Amino acid sequence: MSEAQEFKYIGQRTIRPDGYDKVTGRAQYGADLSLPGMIWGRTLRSPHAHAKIVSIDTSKAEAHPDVFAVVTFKDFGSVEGESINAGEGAADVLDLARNCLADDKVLYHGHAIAAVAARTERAADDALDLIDVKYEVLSPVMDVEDAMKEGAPVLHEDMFTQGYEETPSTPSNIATRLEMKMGDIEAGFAEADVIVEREFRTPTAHQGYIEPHACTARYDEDGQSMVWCCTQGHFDVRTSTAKLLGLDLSKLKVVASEIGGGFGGKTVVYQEPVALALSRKAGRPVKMVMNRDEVFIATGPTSAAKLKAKVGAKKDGTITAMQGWMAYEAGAFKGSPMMPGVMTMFTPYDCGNVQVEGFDVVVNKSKVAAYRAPGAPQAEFAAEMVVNEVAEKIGMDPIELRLKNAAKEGTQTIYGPKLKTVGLIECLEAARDSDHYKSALADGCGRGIAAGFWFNIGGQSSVSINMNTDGTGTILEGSPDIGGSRASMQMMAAEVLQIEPSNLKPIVADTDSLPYSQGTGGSRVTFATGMAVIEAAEDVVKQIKERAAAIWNVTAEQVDYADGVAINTAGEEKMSLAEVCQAAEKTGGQISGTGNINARGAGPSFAVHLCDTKVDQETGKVDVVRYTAIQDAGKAIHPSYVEGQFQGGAVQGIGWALNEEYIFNDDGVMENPGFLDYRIPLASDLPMIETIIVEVPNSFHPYGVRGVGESGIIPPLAAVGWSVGDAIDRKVEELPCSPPRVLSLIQNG
Amino acid sequence: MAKSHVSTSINGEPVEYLCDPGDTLLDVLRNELQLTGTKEGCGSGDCGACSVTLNGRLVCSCLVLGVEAEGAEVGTIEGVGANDKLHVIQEKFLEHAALQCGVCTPGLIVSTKALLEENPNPTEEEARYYLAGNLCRCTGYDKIIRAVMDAAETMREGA
Amino acid sequence: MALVVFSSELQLFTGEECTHVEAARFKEIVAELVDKYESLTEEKLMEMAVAIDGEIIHTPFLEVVGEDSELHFLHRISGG
Amino acid sequence: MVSVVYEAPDSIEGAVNLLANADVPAHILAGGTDLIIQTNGSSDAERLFVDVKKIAGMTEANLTDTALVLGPSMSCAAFTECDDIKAVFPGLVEAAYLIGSTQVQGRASVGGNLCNSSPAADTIPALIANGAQCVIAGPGGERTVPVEEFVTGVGRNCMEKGELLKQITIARPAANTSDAYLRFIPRTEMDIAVAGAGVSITLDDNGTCTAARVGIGAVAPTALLVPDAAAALVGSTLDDAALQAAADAASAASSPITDRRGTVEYRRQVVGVLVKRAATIAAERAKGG
Repeated sequence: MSEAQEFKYIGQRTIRPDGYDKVTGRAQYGADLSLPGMIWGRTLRSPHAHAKIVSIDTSKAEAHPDVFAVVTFKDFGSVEGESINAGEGAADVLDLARNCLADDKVLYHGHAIAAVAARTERAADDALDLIDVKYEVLSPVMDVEDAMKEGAPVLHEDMFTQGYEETPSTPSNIATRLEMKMGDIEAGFAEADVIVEREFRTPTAHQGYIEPHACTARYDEDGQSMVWCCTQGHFDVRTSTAKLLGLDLSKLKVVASEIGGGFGGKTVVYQEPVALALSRKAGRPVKMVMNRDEVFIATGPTSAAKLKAKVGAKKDGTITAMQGWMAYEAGAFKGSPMMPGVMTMFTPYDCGNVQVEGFDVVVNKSKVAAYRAPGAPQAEFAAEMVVNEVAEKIGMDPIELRLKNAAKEGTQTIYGPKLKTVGLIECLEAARDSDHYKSALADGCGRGIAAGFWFNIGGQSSVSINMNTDGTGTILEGSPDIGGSRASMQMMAAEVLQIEPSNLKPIVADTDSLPYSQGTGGSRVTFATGMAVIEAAEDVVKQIKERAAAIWNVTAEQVDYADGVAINTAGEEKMSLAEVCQAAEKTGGQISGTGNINARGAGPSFAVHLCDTKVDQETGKVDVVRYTAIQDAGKAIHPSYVEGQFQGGAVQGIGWALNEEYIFNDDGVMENPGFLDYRIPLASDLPMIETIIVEVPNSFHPYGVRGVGESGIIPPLAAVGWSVGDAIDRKVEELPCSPPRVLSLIQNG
Repeated sequence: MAKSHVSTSINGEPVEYLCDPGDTLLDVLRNELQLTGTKEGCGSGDCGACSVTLNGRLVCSCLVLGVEAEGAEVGTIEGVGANDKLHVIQEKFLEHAALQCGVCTPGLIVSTKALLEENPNPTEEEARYYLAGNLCRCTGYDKIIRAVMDAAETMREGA
Repeated sequence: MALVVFSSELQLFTGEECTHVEAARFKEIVAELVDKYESLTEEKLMEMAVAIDGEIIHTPFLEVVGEDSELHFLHRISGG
Repeated sequence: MVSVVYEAPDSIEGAVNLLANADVPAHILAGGTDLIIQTNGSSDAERLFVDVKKIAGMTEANLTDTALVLGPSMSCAAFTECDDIKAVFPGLVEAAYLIGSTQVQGRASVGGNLCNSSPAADTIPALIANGAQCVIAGPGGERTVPVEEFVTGVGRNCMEKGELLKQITIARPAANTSDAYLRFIPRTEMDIAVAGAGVSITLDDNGTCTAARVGIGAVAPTALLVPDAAAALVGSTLDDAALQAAADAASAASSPITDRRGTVEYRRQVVGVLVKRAATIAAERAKGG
């Protein structure tokens, strides 16, 4: 791409095309579809965190007059332990099935065991009480420390730690051990004048989307089955659901409803296969909607983690060695985001001597799901806290220290390749020069700064643009729009076609209408689906030129296209896009462009955050008084929604740092499964979140887009954590900084 | 148990329905009357997605029984704005990009309308506290508060 | 010859940090590596992403690899 | 199948009759903000809801020359709009204002908060500080109980089957008296109190405290009247030493538990801090009034 592109539409703050429906209540979300003859499904969940299922007797529930069907694991048919692409990367089908409905063991409080479909939701709930499950209760293992101990109760007898030269012969709760290293870590520390080493803990936290998981499924023996659901990836829902029910992909249509938040948590299936299995048995459409407590106990949290970080530096601020250790909870089945944790931990730094070791550990909590830059916030929290302490120890400004060691183009990463063009230095400079950083800190307040790195991904996106005879068009994309991405798709297509964005209607098409598209996640949609949109729009332009050329009896190469008008360079004629579309009938049929791609070249997005907090010294309560989020967008297609991603990520991170955590009793039962006691930030908890958009273009995207959805959740943990410590003159090592923990730090050090 | 017959008014129109006396107003709105603009986020009054007005007071419809609407006036998101024109608050939410996923938006708009009817000139802090019961997980509230303050100003100018 | 650098995880199979491979396309490099290292399977390599000269490719297959290219196998990244 | 019978009587007698003669579990429905959640998860096969909001006086408040007479089911939103009451009992109105969100305020009531009898109820320490009396109607007529004796345990109170809270009355305070209520929550809103303190202070012309009442919440099975804390304040000019003594007395009187909202140590400390701060605010107000 050229350095300074001139844009007609990109970079404007247009009104989003799906906005009207959303402010009027017309938009239909997961729970908003009802079908004729529809009945309701509800799920029986385990009261125990760890138990063998001795028997399940569903006969009484089946005999209930309002009940149409009861399903258990057996209704999934034969499921084998193969790997499929099930949303957030490869997943083991058997694990997926066992998470949807437990097989011979329940592995967490809230683990689904059976489901009932009945005439009303209340009748279905009543019938759940009639299912008789006999358990042999086992001791739960609730954190990595206990789970990794010799002799700990083992969740899976067939799990042997991967990642050692010799695979152990006894099963354990450690699924995987991973080590990455480069340079000479010992020599690096030997060179250091200052070494800081600390141990950290982060809690189990939930994505906290406001819309509970919901779906309506209709099984059709003639091959017209349909699932309507709120998901980040309806093609992946189709893959998983079809697999569990033994269907061909063509026989199941999945429709992505509007989605009320996901943040990674709606990348996997929970109820969808169950609802379709119920519908198959009942012969009726089945709706399933989770209660809020089910969302907390049985879906998505992200990993609680225990981490160690050790950083050495010379007096002049040169970082000489960085070492990390982490153990991430995977929940009931293997697959925590430990790997990206290892990969991202020290990536903001250009240091040659790095070593990181990570462990993926199963515990008796619900299986973790992706959460915004999965794995990175925990690891980078530990790293950034220690880097701040290094700066403090050598008496250097923390931004200067970071600038001195900042990762840049050519920096060797621990995971292999060298970085291409990145914008960390630009973000740090913007932070240093910001009004926030230059402002004096109020009395009794503390200030924290932290950086964050996330890869971003590309992947498969499929797009069609169907032109209408009046020159308007419909953009069909396969990536569910969670945060306003339809606006960006509209703008990018408009930029290529050089017509008003409002002439293009972007829709999220169902799985019957487009080839496979990867889900919305990894900050990929504006980047990858955007590239597919551009390709599809360029395809339209190509056809516009060809049609005009045919009319003018010239070659397509002799036709130019500018400002929405085809121009005959060999003559005088001009035709607007609308005129060419109008003539399509006579020039070979309607015009439609496609862009089916597997995008590569995703550009990492670095973020730098500044946080001021005030701490009540008598109660330990923390108030965020000022906050600034700075991030490299590559190119902001729609600046308002880019800022929105920065702000949303920042506030989720603030919540994680301050008050959000799962609380379990001794039996492994979650004690705060609701918004009352799982305390996400409120409007009254926060100041305005200031934003600075840095634009260092990603050369792999035609407009320079990087993707901005995830990096913003990484820096807040350390920015807040350091700020709190600064305000009370202590070192924070454990999140969240809830009032009792902060008061105890103040009083006991 | 027989269902109860309820006569009420929703968004100014007379409505009659049958409901189980244990059903919440939210159940009735969504499942009986297909007014699905009112969302359920928690069912316990902690998220505000189901905000409606009941005789002019802002309430969570998940904490009101359907039978309690007898003779009352209920206001939902479907009644905000005219058929062909958005309410200023709705326009400002769009203009300021005050929504991402949009599932909290109907509740926030109903609440903002109630706020500005009670207090046409709120401070930022008053707006933040009034709306504290409307959880939003996407935006960090910044753009919502800007939209609310701008809507308040525009409405004052128009009044 | 292209340089292939192994992650510490892959080093468990290869016993060395890097190797040079003569091949024009990615799938042929994989074939060469599987030939060279007994315990390394095609499945194992194909489930990984690869960075060719710094550009991360999630599902490499037909990629043309330059004479002086540097290849790193890495885990596929997903996201939230 | 769970089924609910809903009745909305228009008189106290009618309500008492329904409650006294119910052969299924009977619940008084005021704002419903606790009841509807609690009964959602209940397995009672049948139950009776008696909506008391149609009864005259139940949703009104009257401040006379001698007393505040509060209809227990008046919504907190309506109650907090009463400027005359706010002028006399600012702390009580603050406590009512703190219950839940704006939405919850639209339904929740002081009486409901009291009858739900949670240890963490915000209005109870404020009612205790103000010496409120509960007028209870029942099959045998009316009786009056001081608020600190109304709640008998976690979620339990002194009302018998067939009884109904009819009024809450508070005598108008002496001159130079005011109150304050503070609670501690982790966020700024929406949480249940981790600890709460209501304090009423009467000052003489020299600024010396001549009378005080201290109520604390969320630090024992019921909200408590803490005479020792009040005694520490009386006779003082609310200097640091007196405030600290009151704080210590409140901490000593507390017997909190550790749960998802706080620990024993934390609650014990914070309740003292709140008493100190609430007493300071109440005294400021007493001076001003």
